[in-house]
Amino acid sequence: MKKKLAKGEKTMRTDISRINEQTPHQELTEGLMVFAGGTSKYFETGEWRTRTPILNHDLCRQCMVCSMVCPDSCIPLKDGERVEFDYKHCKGCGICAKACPFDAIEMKEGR
Amino acid sequence: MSSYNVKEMMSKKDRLAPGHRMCAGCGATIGVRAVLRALHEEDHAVIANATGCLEVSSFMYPYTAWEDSYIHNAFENAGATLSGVETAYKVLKKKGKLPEDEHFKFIAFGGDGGTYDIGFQSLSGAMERGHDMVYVCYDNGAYMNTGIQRSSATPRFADTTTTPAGKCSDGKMQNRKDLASIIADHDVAYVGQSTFTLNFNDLHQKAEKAIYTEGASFLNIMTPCPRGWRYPTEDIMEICRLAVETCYWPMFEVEHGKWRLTYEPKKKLPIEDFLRPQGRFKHLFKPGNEHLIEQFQAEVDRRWEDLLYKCNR
Amino acid sequence: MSNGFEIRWHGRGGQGAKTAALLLADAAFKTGKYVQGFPEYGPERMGAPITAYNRISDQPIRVHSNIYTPDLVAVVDETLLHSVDVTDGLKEDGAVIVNSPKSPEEIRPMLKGYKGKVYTVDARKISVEALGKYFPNSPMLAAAVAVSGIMEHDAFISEMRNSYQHKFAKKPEVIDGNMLALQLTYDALKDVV
Amino acid sequence: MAVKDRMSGNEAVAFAIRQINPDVMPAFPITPSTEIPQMVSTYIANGEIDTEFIPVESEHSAMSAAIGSEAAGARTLTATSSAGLAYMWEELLLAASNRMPVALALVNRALSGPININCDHSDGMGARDTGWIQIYAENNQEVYDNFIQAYPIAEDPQVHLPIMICQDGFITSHAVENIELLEDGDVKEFVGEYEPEEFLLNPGKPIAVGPYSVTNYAMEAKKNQADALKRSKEVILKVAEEFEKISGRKYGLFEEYRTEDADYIMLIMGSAAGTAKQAVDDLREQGKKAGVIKLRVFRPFPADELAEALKGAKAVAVMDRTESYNGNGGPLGSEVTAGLYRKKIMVETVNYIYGLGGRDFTVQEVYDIFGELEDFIENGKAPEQFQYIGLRK
Repeated sequence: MKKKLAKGEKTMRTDISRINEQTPHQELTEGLMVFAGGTSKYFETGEWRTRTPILNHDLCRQCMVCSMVCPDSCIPLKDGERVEFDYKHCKGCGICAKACPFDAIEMKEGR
Repeated sequence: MSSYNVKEMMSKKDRLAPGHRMCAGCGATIGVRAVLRALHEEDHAVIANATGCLEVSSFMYPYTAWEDSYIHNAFENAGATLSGVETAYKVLKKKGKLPEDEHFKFIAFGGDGGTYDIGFQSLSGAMERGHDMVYVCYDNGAYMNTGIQRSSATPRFADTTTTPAGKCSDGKMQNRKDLASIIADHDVAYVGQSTFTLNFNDLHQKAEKAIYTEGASFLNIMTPCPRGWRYPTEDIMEICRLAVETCYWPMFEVEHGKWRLTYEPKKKLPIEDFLRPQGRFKHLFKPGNEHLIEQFQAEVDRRWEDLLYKCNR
Repeated sequence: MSNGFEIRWHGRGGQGAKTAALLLADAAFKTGKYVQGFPEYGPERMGAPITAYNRISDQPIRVHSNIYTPDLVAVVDETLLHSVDVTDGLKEDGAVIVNSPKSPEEIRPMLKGYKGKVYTVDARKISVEALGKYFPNSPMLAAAVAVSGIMEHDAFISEMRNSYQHKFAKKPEVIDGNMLALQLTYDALKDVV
Repeated sequence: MAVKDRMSGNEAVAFAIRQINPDVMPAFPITPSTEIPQMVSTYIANGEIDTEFIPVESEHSAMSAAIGSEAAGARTLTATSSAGLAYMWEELLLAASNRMPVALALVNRALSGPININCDHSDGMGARDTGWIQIYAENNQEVYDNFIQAYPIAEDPQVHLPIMICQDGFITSHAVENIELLEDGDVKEFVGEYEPEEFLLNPGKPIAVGPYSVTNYAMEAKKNQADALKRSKEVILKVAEEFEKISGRKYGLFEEYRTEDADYIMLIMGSAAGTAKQAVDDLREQGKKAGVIKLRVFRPFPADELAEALKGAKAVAVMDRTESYNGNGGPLGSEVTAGLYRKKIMVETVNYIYGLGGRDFTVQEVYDIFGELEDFIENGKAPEQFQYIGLRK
C-alpha cells in the first residue's frame, strides 16, 4: 500500500475512452468505480450553450473575478493570466460577464 | 492562515474538473471550487458527497469531476461515511500502511436536504465524535434535485413545490432552521457561515480554517439556485451581495465556541431588496401583502440582534 | 436420548443465578466435560425471577432447546417458591436444592407435591461466615456439585481455586473466603447426600 | 495446536476479531449482539488490538462508516441484530454494489412487531436479496470458524463482496459451550494482510466510488455483481479446504448428516440443526431412516447442490425460522422447491415455520415432523404443505 506515484506516471488507470453505453458488462469497472480523477473533462458540456462569453482583451485587467465565479471551471489561467474560455465546457450562464468589474466580457447569442 | 493572493490562488490546479452536469449558473459548484481552493496544493483530499444535485451531476459514470478521491454513499449519511474514511486514515497511518509524508484532508459536501434534514443525524454524530473533517453544506434552501420542495432551510414565505403560494397560502409557513448555530452547539472546533463575495476572501478564509483546524468543522455556504429561486443565472453575485447587505445571510464564524462577525454591512438594506429579484417571493409584492414582508423583516432583525449578542457586540 | 446431566437454576435478576450457571460450566469444562451454560433471556431487570440452565456431559452436546425435565433444580432465592413452580418437570429421581436456613422438611410442603430429594443450604450463614458478606453463588455452586456428583470433589475444588485466582486477581483477599464457602457447603451436605 | 476452551458465541466472535485485528469497527449496540462491540472495545482499551472503534449514533451510520472505511482501504467489520440490520438495509445494498468486502457479525433476532429480543431469522432473511454472502452457524465453534474464513472469502479478487456471519441470538450467542480455538499466529497467517489494489487513500491515485448510473450501465453493473456472488461459491469451498488444513474441521455449502440412505430429510439452518441431529440419532436407533441437511451457506444459494443432495429422499421437511407473509412458504421453502423443480427432482416437501420470536424448538418436535413425513409417504396422509410447528392452537 505504500506505493507512491512516480513522476510522469499515467494517473488514469481507468481508461474511460473504452467505456461507453455499448460496452459489454464484463468490461465495465468493478462496482462502477472509476480509478482516475477528473474524467468529466472528456464530457463536453459546451454543447449546452446558447449564449457565448467573449473577452475583450483590451478591457481585461486580469483581476480573476471571472475565473472565481465560474461554476464550470471554464476560465483557466496560464502563467498567472487568464487565457481563452474553455468553450468545450462553458455552458454560457453569463455570471462572468455580469460579475466582471470592467465590463470586459460580453455575452453573444449562439454558440 | 496564509495571506490571500487571488492570482496565486487561481493559478492552482482546479480540483473540480469541467464537464459536470450541473445547471448553467449553478451556485453549488462555485462554492465547491472556492472551498477546494483552500486546500494546500501538496495535500490530498477525500471528498464525500450526499446524494443531491451535486452528486448526480459530478459523478455520472464514468465521468467524475473530482480530481481527488471521492465517495458517494447515500443521501443521509455523508457525515458517517466520511467519518469511516477519516478513521481508516488514522488507523492505517498508525499501522504504518500509508506513507508518512503524504497527507489527506476530509471534506463532505451536502445540500440542505442531505444536511439539515435527512442527513442531520449522521452529521450530528460525526460532529459530536469530533472526526478531523469538514462538512460543507451548500445551502440553496430547498430540495432542488427532486424539483424544489421545501426543506427546513427554506426561508419563510418561499414559494416551493410543496409549499406553493396560492389563494389560501403565503408559501412556507415556518422560519428556517439555524443549522450553523445548532452545529456550533455541538462544541466543534470550527463553524463558519459564508457566501460569495467578489474576491471570495471571506469564504476562502473560512474554508482554510475549517480544513486546517484539527477536529470537526462545519461550513454553511449559501449557494443560490437560479432555477429554484427564479432569477436570471447571471445575477448570482448580486443576489449574494443583497443577502449579506440585508443581513438575511450573516457572515460569521465560531472558533472553539467563540462567535465572531466576519462582515457587518455599513448600512443594513431593507429585506425587500433581497426578496424582490427572486420569483419565489413574487407573491409577497402583491398589494395587500405588505405585512408579510414586515414579518420577514422582523424575523431577519430578530436573528441579526441575536447574532450580535452572541458575538458580544 | 441423552443430553447429559441437566440443571435448571432459579434466581432473581442481579443475584447471580446466571453467573452460577456459567461458573459451573467453567468448572465442569476444566474437569474435561462437555458443557452448556445459558440463561433464558427476556427484558427482565434487577429483582425479577430469572432462569438459567446447564447441560454437563461426557459427550458433545448438540441439543439447543431449553431444559424441560431437569435432573437438578437449584433455587438461589427461597422467596421464589411462592411465585415460581420450581420443580416443574423435575425428574422424580432428581433433586432440588433451596437456599434457605430452613430444613428440607420445612421446605418440602412448598414444592407442590414434589416427591424427589430436597436439600437446603443456608448460603447466607455460610457466606457471611466465610466471606463476611452475602454472596450466595459459591455455596450454591458447591451444593449443585455435591448433590449432582457430576465432578469429583478434589478436582472441583482445585479448579475453583484456579478460577477464583484468575477472577479475583485484583482482590486476592476474597479467594480464600470463597474457597472456605465451598468447603463449608460441601461439609454441611456431606452427611445428607 | 488447538486450544480447548469454553465460550459463548459472542465471545467466540469477539475472540476471532481479536485474532484478526481488523482496522476499523463502527458499531451501535443492539441486543443480543451488543456484547461483541463491548468485548472488542475492551480488547482495544487493554491494548490487545489496534483496531479503531467508531461509536456511531445508529446502525445506519455503522454501515455507512463501514463502507467509507472499507473504501478507504481499511479492513472493516460491524455487528448487529434485528432492527439494527433492518435499519442498515439500504446500506447493505450499497456495501454490496460498491463491492466492499465488509464483514458483519449478525446475531439473529426477530424483527418487530411485537418487539421481541429472541431468536429467529427474520433479520437475516430480510437481507437475503441485498447481495451479501450469508453463512449460518449451528454453534459457537462454527460461528468462530466462519468468522475466521470471512475475510479470505470476501476479499478474494474473484468476489469483493460483503459477508454476513450469522448465529442464533441468545441460543448460541449467550450460551457457553466447549470450543476449540486456533493459535493466534495460525489465524493471522490464514487471514493475511489486507492489500486492496485501489482505495481512496492511495496518494496520487484518486478513485471515485458510488456513481450515478444511467440505465445503460445499471443493469450491466447488477449482472457483474450477481456473477461475483455466484463465483463466491467456489471461493467459499476453496477457503474451507484451506481452513481444514489448519483446524481439522471440514466445511461445505451444507452439512449432510446421516443422509446417505435417508428416506426422510430435514433441511434446517442454525442452532436447531443440532437439536435435529440429536433427534435423528434417536430415530435411527428405532430403525427410522432419517437424516438432516444443515444449510451453512444461504447466499449464494446452493440450489443445484441441494437438489442433488435431496434427490434420494422420499420426503423433505424444509424448516424456516421466519415468516415470508406470502401465504406460500418461507424463504428456504420457496428456494429449495424452486431448485428441485428446475432439476426435475420431484421429491415431496413440507415447509414448516418454527421458532419465531425465540419459540423453543425441541427434539420432540423433530420426532413429530419425521412422523408426519412418514405418515405422508407410507399412508398417503398428505399434510399441509406449508404449516407452523410449535404453535399453540
